[in-house]
Amino acid sequence: MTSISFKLEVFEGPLDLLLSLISRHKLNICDIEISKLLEQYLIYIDQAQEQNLELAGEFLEMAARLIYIKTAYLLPRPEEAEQLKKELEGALIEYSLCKVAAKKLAESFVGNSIFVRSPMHIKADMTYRLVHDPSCLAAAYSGISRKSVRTEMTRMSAESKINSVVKRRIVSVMSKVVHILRELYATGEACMDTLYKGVTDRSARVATFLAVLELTKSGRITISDDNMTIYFKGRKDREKQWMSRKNSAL
Amino acid sequence: MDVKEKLGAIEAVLFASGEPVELFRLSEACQVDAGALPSMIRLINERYDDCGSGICIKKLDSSYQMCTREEFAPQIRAALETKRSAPLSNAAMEVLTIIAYNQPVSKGFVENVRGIDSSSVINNLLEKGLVEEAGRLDVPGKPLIYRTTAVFLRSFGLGSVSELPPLPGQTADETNIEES
Amino acid sequence: MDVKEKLGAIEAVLFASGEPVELFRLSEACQVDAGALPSMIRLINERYDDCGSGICIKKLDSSYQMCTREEFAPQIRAALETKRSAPLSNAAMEVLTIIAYNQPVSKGFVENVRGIDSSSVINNLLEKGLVEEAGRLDVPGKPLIYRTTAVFLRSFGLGSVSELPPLPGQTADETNIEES
Repeated sequence: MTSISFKLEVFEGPLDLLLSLISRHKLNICDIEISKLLEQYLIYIDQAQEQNLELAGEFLEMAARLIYIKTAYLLPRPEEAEQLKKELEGALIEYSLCKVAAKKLAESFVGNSIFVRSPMHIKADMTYRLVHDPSCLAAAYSGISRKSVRTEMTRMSAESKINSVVKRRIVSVMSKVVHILRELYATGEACMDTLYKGVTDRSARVATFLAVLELTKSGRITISDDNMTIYFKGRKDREKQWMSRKNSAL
Repeated sequence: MDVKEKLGAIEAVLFASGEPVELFRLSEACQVDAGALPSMIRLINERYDDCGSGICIKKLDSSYQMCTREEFAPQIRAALETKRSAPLSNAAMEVLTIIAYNQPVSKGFVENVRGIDSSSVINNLLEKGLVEEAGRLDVPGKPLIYRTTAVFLRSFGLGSVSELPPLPGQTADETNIEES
Repeated sequence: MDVKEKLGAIEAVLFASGEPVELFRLSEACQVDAGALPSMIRLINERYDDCGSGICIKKLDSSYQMCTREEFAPQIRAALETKRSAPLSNAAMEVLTIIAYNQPVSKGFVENVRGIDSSSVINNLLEKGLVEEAGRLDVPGKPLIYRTTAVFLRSFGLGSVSELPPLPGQTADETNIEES
């Protein structure tokens, strides 16, 4: 792996990244070349991972979405693919509109140049004096998730003391690539299902999926016709041969 | 800056700070000679007097403070009173019920249940006298806990918190469904 | 009270409140007819303009708030020894824009447009007072919905959300969107 010295641009989200790729590669936002976009997208994701850039799970989900659209185009009836592509294009157009509007709005920001004063301290009786029917109390509770109330109650009684900030775990594709290869070094082949065994985390599953695709692309592994087994292809000389086969297949 | 601008700057600084501002600080910030400042303040006050303004600048020791004129105290009080009789917002109502049905609870409890920062809502309920502090929770950080008050009971026609209306869907069956 | 006194009372109430005061509250407290209030505020603002005052009264939706004039920001910062606060981040501007143009909206709506989790950005905007809760949506899960506030209007020099700049591409064709 070559070390990269430049600093990767950071994006607000997968849509932001896609828009940047679209403008950089002069793609038509109203009729995107999915293959090209996917290729560039994965390159960015890989570079980000190589630089240990923390990417939100949504970036991997978008990769999976793009791959899915691309795969759907291989089916005999690509209507679904067309539909999915249209949805993605719609989302991109909407988001690009939002970015333009946000930029425009930001120009008129005067929030840090106008000052207001805090209210004068005046001693006054502020006691509430309206009267309501008690039933509106139960009604106001309807928006509250009982589940979160119970969770909080349990948490309190268990005296779990730290206000933990739940953070979504992000699993890198590279770590899964290493994991799969390690598995294959020993036996030369592995059952596809075993790769996902015990992997319940969504991010980890997506990463595993992407890792298999990544390894297939680089010709390190092949997949059996029934998609059940993967084989290790250690020899680099077969890589080119395989690549050309893959390209003609697509 | 000409004199007019300097007067404007003095006003703006005194308005924004709220508290008394030391003469030297005011003169430095507005680039006005400290010796000239008192006469400039006098100019502003004369202008206020001429038009019967509701505000004026007072000298306290070596500081200046912008305040309201005493004769308008009744109107200021009346404005506060109108605020007092405003009905509770949806958010206030929701926080109030969370406290009522689970009391005593901490702010953290309310916020975790609602999934949103609720400090200002709780402060508002405290100001209205609908909830009050009920000590601190014995966990790290010792958060304050809150309970409802007599004002709360009166506002909702309740004799005690045990008379709170039952929550819809509180039967055993429904809780099971929810969990599944 | 004659007009001069009423003008003084309006000034005093707005000064003392600090926060935006709703038109009806102001008219009630100062015993001014609600219909006549806007023109009285205009009178006060004209007087401020004439003498280059450091303060002015801004209309924010159906409320009025007294604030300093933009041009005196440097002097105020110098006096209060505050640094110029950082402008809003791109993420914050995006979320704020989505809420402003579509309000009231849920977090889910915002995240749909941006394609990424926006909880912390929304919390940040809530903390800054630029958005506020506006109840809950009546769909399963009852998500909270958000709207912009008077602070938002003041921060972007708007009198109401109807004064928001028109969305780009609403009239022009789509090729323009692409280029920007």
